[in-house]
Amino acid sequence: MVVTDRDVSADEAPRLSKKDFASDQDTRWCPGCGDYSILSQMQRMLPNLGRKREDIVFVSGIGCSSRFPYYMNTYGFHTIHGRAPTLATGLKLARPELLIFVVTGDGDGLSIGGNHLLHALRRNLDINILLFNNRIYGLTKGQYSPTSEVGKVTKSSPMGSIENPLNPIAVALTAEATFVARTFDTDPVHLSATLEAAAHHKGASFVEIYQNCNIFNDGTFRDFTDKPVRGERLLYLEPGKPMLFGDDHQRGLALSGATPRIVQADDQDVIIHNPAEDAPTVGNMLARFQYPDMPVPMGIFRQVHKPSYGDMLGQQITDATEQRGPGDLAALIAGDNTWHVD
Amino acid sequence: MVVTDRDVSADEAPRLSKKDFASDQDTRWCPGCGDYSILSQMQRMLPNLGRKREDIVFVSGIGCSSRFPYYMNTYGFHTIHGRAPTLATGLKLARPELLIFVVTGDGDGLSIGGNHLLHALRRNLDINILLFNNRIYGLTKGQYSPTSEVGKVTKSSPMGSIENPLNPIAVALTAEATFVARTFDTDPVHLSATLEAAAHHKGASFVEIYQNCNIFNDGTFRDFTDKPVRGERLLYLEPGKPMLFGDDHQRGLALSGATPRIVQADDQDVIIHNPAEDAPTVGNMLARFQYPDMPVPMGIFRQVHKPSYGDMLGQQITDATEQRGPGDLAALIAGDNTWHVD
Amino acid sequence: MVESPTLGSSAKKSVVQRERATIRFAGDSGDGMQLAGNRFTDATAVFGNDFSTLPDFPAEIRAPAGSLAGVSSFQISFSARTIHTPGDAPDALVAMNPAALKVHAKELIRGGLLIVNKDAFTSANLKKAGYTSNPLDDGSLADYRLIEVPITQLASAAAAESGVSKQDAERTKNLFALGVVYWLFDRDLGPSIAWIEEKFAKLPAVVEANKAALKAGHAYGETAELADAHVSVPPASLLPGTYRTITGNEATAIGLVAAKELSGLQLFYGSYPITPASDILHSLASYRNFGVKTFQAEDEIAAVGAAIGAAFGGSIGVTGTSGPGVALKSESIGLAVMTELPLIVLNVQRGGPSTGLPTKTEQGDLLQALYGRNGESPVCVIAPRSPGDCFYMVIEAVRLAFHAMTPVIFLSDGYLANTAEPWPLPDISQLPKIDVTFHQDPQTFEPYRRNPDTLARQYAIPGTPALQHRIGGLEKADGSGNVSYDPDNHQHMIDTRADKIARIANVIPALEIEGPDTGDVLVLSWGSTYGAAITAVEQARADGAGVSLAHLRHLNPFPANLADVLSRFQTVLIPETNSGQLRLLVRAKFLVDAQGLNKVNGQPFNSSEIVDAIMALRSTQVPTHA
Amino acid sequence: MVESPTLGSSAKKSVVQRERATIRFAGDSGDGMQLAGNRFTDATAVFGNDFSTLPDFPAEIRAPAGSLAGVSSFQISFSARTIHTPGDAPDALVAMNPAALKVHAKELIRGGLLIVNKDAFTSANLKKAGYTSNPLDDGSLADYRLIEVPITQLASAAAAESGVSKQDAERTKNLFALGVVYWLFDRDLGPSIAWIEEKFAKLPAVVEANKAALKAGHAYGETAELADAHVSVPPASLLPGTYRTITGNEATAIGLVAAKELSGLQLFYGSYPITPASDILHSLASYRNFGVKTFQAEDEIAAVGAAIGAAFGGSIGVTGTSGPGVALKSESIGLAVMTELPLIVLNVQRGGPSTGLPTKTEQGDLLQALYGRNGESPVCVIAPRSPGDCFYMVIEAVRLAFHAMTPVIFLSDGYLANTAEPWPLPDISQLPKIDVTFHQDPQTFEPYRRNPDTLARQYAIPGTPALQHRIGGLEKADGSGNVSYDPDNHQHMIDTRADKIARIANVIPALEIEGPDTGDVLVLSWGSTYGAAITAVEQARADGAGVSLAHLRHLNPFPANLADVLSRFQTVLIPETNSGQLRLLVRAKFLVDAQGLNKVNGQPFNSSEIVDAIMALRSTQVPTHA
Ligand SMILES: Cc1ncc(C[n+]2csc(CCOP(=O)(O)OP(=O)(O)O)c2C)c(N)n1
Ligand SMILES: Cc1ncc(C[n+]2csc(CCOP(=O)(O)OP(=O)(O)O)c2C)c(N)n1
Ligand code: SF4
Ligand code: SF4
Ligand SMILES: [Mg+2]
Ligand SMILES: [Mg+2]
Repeated sequence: MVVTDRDVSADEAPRLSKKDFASDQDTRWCPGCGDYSILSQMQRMLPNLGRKREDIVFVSGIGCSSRFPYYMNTYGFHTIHGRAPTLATGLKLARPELLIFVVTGDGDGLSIGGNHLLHALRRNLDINILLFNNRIYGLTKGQYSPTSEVGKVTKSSPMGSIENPLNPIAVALTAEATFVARTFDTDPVHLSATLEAAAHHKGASFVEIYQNCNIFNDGTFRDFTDKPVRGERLLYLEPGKPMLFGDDHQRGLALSGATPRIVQADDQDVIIHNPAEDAPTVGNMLARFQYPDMPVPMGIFRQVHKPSYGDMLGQQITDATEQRGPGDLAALIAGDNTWHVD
Repeated sequence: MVVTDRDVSADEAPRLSKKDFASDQDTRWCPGCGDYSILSQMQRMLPNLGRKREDIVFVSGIGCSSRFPYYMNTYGFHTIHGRAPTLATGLKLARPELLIFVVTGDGDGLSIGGNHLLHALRRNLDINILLFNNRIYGLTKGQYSPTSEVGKVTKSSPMGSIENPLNPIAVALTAEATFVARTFDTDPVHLSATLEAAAHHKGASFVEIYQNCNIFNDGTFRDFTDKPVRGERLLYLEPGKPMLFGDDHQRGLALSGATPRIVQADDQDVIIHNPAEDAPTVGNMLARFQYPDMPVPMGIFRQVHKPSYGDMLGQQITDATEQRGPGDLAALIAGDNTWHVD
Repeated sequence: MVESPTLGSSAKKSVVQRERATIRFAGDSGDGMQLAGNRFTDATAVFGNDFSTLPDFPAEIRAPAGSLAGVSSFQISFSARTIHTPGDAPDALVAMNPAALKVHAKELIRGGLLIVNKDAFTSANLKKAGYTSNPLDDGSLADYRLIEVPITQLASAAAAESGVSKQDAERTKNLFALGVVYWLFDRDLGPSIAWIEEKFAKLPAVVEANKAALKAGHAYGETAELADAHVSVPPASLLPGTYRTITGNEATAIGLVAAKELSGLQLFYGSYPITPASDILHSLASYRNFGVKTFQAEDEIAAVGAAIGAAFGGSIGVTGTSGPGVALKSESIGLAVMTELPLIVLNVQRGGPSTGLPTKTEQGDLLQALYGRNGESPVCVIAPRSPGDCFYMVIEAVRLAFHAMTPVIFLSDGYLANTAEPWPLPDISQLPKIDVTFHQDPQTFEPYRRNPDTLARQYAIPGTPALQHRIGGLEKADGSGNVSYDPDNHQHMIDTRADKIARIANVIPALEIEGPDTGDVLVLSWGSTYGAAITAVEQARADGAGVSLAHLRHLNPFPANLADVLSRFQTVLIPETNSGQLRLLVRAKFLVDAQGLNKVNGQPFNSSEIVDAIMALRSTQVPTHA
Repeated sequence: MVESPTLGSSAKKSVVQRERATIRFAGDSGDGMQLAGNRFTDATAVFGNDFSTLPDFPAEIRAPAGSLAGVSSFQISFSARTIHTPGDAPDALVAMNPAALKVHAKELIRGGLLIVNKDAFTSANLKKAGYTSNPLDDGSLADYRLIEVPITQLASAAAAESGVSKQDAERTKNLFALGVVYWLFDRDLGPSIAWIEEKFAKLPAVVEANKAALKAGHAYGETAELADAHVSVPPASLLPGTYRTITGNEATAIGLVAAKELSGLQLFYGSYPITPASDILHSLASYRNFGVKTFQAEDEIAAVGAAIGAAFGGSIGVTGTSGPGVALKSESIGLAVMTELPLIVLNVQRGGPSTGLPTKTEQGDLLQALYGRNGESPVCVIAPRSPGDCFYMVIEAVRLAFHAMTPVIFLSDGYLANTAEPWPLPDISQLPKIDVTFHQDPQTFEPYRRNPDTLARQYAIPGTPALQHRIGGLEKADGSGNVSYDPDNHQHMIDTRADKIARIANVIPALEIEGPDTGDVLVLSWGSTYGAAITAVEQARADGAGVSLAHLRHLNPFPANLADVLSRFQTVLIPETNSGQLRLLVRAKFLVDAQGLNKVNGQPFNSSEIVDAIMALRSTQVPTHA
């Protein structure tokens, strides 16, 4: 629609820059925290969307990561622990035109807030959930989280954690989120591209972001995300392309039945990455890849297009109004049966 | 151990019968409700376990299904909505020798209680979670539930539900529950065998039980569970056997890459059901099968053996006691630094 | 024992005029007593009586047929004068089976009319009800005017002709019973017949069966000469106007839609089903053509979260539930307090604690509304006093929430939710507009800058250019809204939040005294207790007591003149269906030795209980002025 | 402006004896002020003073270095006599940077000693702290005895020799400052040196660096003749015994282990991390060799659920959290009320409402503890009064929970949690055993049959033959425990649950009056306010006021003699770090016009604030007896 196009035309929404998205608040993360990089990429990416600042809202829970909204020159809501998706749900349903990001942590999003995450995703609400996974509770100073590995020694697990961790990507796929991706703090290009893809997606987007907490869980992703080893140990997923990895893209992924195996890049069995497949069988398989057994996948695991919850709700309102006419308060108040007293 | 054997020997624990497991309370479900059959099979199965009644506990949330404990002559706790797994967790950790069943509904277990279910399962707590899925809120008189299908017209969705349902088996697989199965109310033999297998499993068991609510959602599973059509429309999973279905087992399941296809029973590609596989890739695929596109799987999707949370906790206590000696209260009270005042 | 009448004698036309009658229908959950009651209510409405009803369901889940736990009842009181309660003890009881008789007979007045379905008094049913001998035969009902009718048999016979199944024919027994009662109380069958025809329009056989049973019951009453005379309660002289029947839950849902129109805002309702609040969700979900957005959340926490999110976006954000749900929402309500957002929380209270008695009524959550959160977390609390008042008070909730930028908790209860009364339709044009202005001007904007009168903070919603800001649950610096750990600011904000709620007293009506404005006893009531309290006060005054009523619809803050009102009476009596929650507040605030009349058995007050308490108080005290 | 002393003059040995001193260390979060404070505390303990400490952290998350929000402080008061508070205004302040000076200087007493790290007063840091001119130069500190020390430089120089990195060398500045203070206040370096050696045993260079800095600071004090004299506070004559330093959270954790041993039961702790309660989880998790079972749950609801499950199984089921967590647990606590299970809920209160001020202290959750649930849902509520008292009161919580089969809420707070005091070790053999008998006999068993004295129901745990039974959140028939919708039973159970809690008053100590047992003013305090209150009352009495203290450790029920105690005084003053929650309860229950002294700024009371309030009250009232 031309009219809509004009709404975001050059004179009305001047091209913004990174610093337009920085608020006047001092950032309060530890020096060296991975959160800084995510903030910076977000501020850099947003101008690409051509959206006005006032139409963007960051909603977060509680945690170091959940301080994010304070640093964005957009609308923001730093809510309570685990509940950000619920506030985002109400806000999105009330105001479908807003662009909403939910920022959450591995504790906020998968421990106390796991259920809300699951339900917001399955409803295909058109919001963008960014889960900063540092595999630790940062804000409360270092207890294990639902993504911490078995055996992890923390303040609350002095003899090691005995909990089998949750796999955030697998959770999102189970909820049949229509956009599911993973990226990490130290690859700004990949990070920013992934954020942008999520923002463009219509429907529920889920992005797991590996984020280093240099105070309480330093280096937990280092073995495969550090620059020198990345090439060999990460599998960058690219839609429509064969699944190759290695510094020279020399290796690839193939399937034996439902079991993955690593082959040479030129093996004809190398599979093509197809995030648009409705059944997330391969996605689920990829979600389980762990270093050192397998390369760790980065990128979009799944992206399919389905009507969002908000669209369907809007449609019901349209349909009802067409079928029954716009609501008539007097008729509603009167109900089906009235009588008169004179 | 011989001594342990004697503990449950004939004279001390006389063989119990079905009626020994019936409490003195009137059952309060609607006539015709599928819950009756589950109750009956449970009471019939339990004597097979050779456990004393006093060592068995049923813990439930709130819902029609959650009335279950009242009818069992065992210990029971009818808790609050969605929270049964949490009480079962504390009880099991405090009293590892008890056999604990959690009875929950699709609303209780997947709506308000979804997160507790997920976490109890991922921790591999040695409890047995039975989710009575009738795809409706029964007790509150008929609102759609998280397993209700899109378009379902209920009291709270007069124009049809717009929510993409959750898949209980997929949720359990994502939590990496070590025992995941499905059965249904109108096949007493399969039902009872599945309950028994779950009870025997050491670690977290999850059983989805399709259960008819004849008042608010009558016949929701009828199309594939009714006796005359079952043979053709259900896929009974049998460990170690080829995946065949049809009245004469004439059809089977094969894979093209990660995509399932239906073939003739004698096709050499028919796959063998292996619930012991660690990666639940095939399980996840099966979980998505829906009538009429695919036969609906019944039976054990996954069963693997891993140490339970309780065992690991017990091990830490043993290790700590060995390493540091049994706790000395006086020393604990004194701490590391004391001084004397005379 | 009263002799049961013989069938077939000719009908006499003698009629006894009465000012008021109270009937209770009781039977098994499967017997259709609520339906019978509702039909009777409609007939009564059309007839022009004032009335009030009291449905009483068993637990949420079906109890075994014929058991005591499975008994369902519906009481209606109707009158030639204005009434406020469904009556205390019924004058007439319909008992469809032994269990219903067992549970309810003891409340029937001496000499009351007792109509039983003789067919249901089988030995199996008697046993289920715990009878060792048949009460129809053993003389134990001698105090009542017993009328035994083979209802099942007669209804089946009448209905069978329409060709429905035997089972369906039997099911018409409630309509047969209703027919009998219509005859006894001189009601017109017309409205019920019309209703049947509409309801089962697609099932002509069922229409016929039900009509046949209804008429047969009526005819039976007439021909069997069931009572010495039938009773007639003349129409009431209600205020002129157009009326409808309304329950509290209906009025609440409609009131929210009205608030939407009065404010011009969107309406968002986030809820998780729970008895007895679910019907509000059901109603609102069917108003899609008004643009109402309903959201059935995954739990109560999500429901309130979504409502807060909607409020942040500039909608009327409402969440509805019952007590256990409010417990779950308490952390989130605290967030709305800190972020100073308008949020409406509907609590349709039920019997507690814990899961308690889901289908019974109670006023047990007042202190939870006030104090059920961590920290100093003041909110506005209001309560409707009658079914129809739910309409006005939910509009009031919306008004106050936006007026002061605060959560408002609306305390309805199971009794108000389900009870019905005739309700004069409001004149929409007379309803007050709800003024909401979103802040627009960047020059003057700060998220916690306040209106000097109301202390409401500026309300700027996403989408407003140049007003980007962030709010949240950490303490905020007044004005800027930045996170602040400053001790003085915290004290200031604690005081400001309290003051803001206190100032709501400036914009709510003064407390009215119903009756003389000084006297011996003041009955101070709140919420659903109004009906019983006003009835009791009027009666006690008629009996010579110097008593007045003051009824609180605003619980926090209290109306500004409450202290003055209290000071005009020797004694204050506070009837509540809890253990004394308003009483605690009044004593603490005013140091008045208020007496409590407390009933926590899942049932609303009988007005006679309040009359007795008034009389007892009166006799124990020495008045200090003439 | 005070002239800063020149380096290198010879040390004089003059010593001023003082009865009490109060020092505050303040710096950036990264400056190690908590560590310095804790070392000073140990040295003071060994020296034999009585003492009390007050750590004050910034928010949970790091603030930018040098900012006002990032300031962290630690105050210690030590004395030659028994003391109960960390002191009001400090006599000496160490300010490691401009932000610390800005935040804290205003509280230093006039003429107090002000030691600043001159090196940190760069223009960048001054700007971050919001100074427009350098306070070291502009005369604004003229009221204090200012001592400027180039701490960073001197510490770095001293530490550098050990070969640590430049950064690590700079980090020793807190130990240098500590050394200076040790010299000023005549403390021994020994305990701190031992601590350093043990703590960094694996890093010899770090040990050397820290020791060097500490000694250098001490030597600097001596050689620079920093003050006219150093101050000595002689050892206190504490009661003979063995002492340790203890914080409230430590005492709580240890007390739970003691309760385990005293009862012979298992201990289960279910918790979800939250400031300031997390340390209790951390401590208990490290007691695996005691068989303590800890469970870090997915949220607070799961944590309390697990604790209730454990209690059902016969363990001591405990859950710990802070206010927002209690809000989430409220529905579940109601379940424990209905099922009448022993459950211990620890609430380490923090600033509210909502997320509030997580690292600050407040007594804002008393009414939430009492009323924060749906329905009439009475529980027992107790509160420790000092860090060491947490040990005894948590044992008391366990005792009462099993005594009455009830949830007990234990109200600690952020101040008690983190503050340290010398604590005489209890004699284990003198601690009362906790008697718990599980019911065994099928003949006499009914799940809701009660002990006629305590009204506790029978406690039969899974595994007990022939006692299979079911409990739950629906209303239960007294005795049988079957689900019951009977109105009379509900009323009876409502009353019984209330009565059961009320009867706990029979088994708790009477309220003691500290001071004369009649008088003008009674200060009625609870929880952590004890220290400031007793100090204030003693001082006011010394100043001639007729004032006594009564301190409540049991909040529900109150001690049986509270009414009597209140009646003995003209006026009652209730100091609370909330807006008047105990006051509301006392006024409502006793109709006493109790006055409130309320402070809600995240900080504990200064005793002088309470003294002032006592004096003000005294001057406005006319005593009615001689
Ligand atoms: C209801 C409630 N429970 C607990 C807390 C304490 N808390 C704050 S953040 C947090 C976890 C933080 O971990 P994560 O979500 O992983 O965020 P991170 O700090 O690591 O970014 C917890 C337990 C709280 N604020 N509120
Ligand atoms: C906190 C709380 N919220 C809501 C309810 C109301 N409620 C009771 S059961 C139920 C859902 C029942 O559905 P399901 O779990 O599927 O069980 P079913 O009755 O179908 O067996 C609800 C919403 C409640 N009891 N408590
Ligand atoms: S604690 Fe960890 S996650 Fe939090 S700000 Fe510091 S480095 Fe980042
Ligand atoms: S409502 Fe449905 S699920 Fe509940 S008892 Fe009746 S038939 Fe069963
Ligand atoms: Mg984290
Ligand atoms: Mg269900």
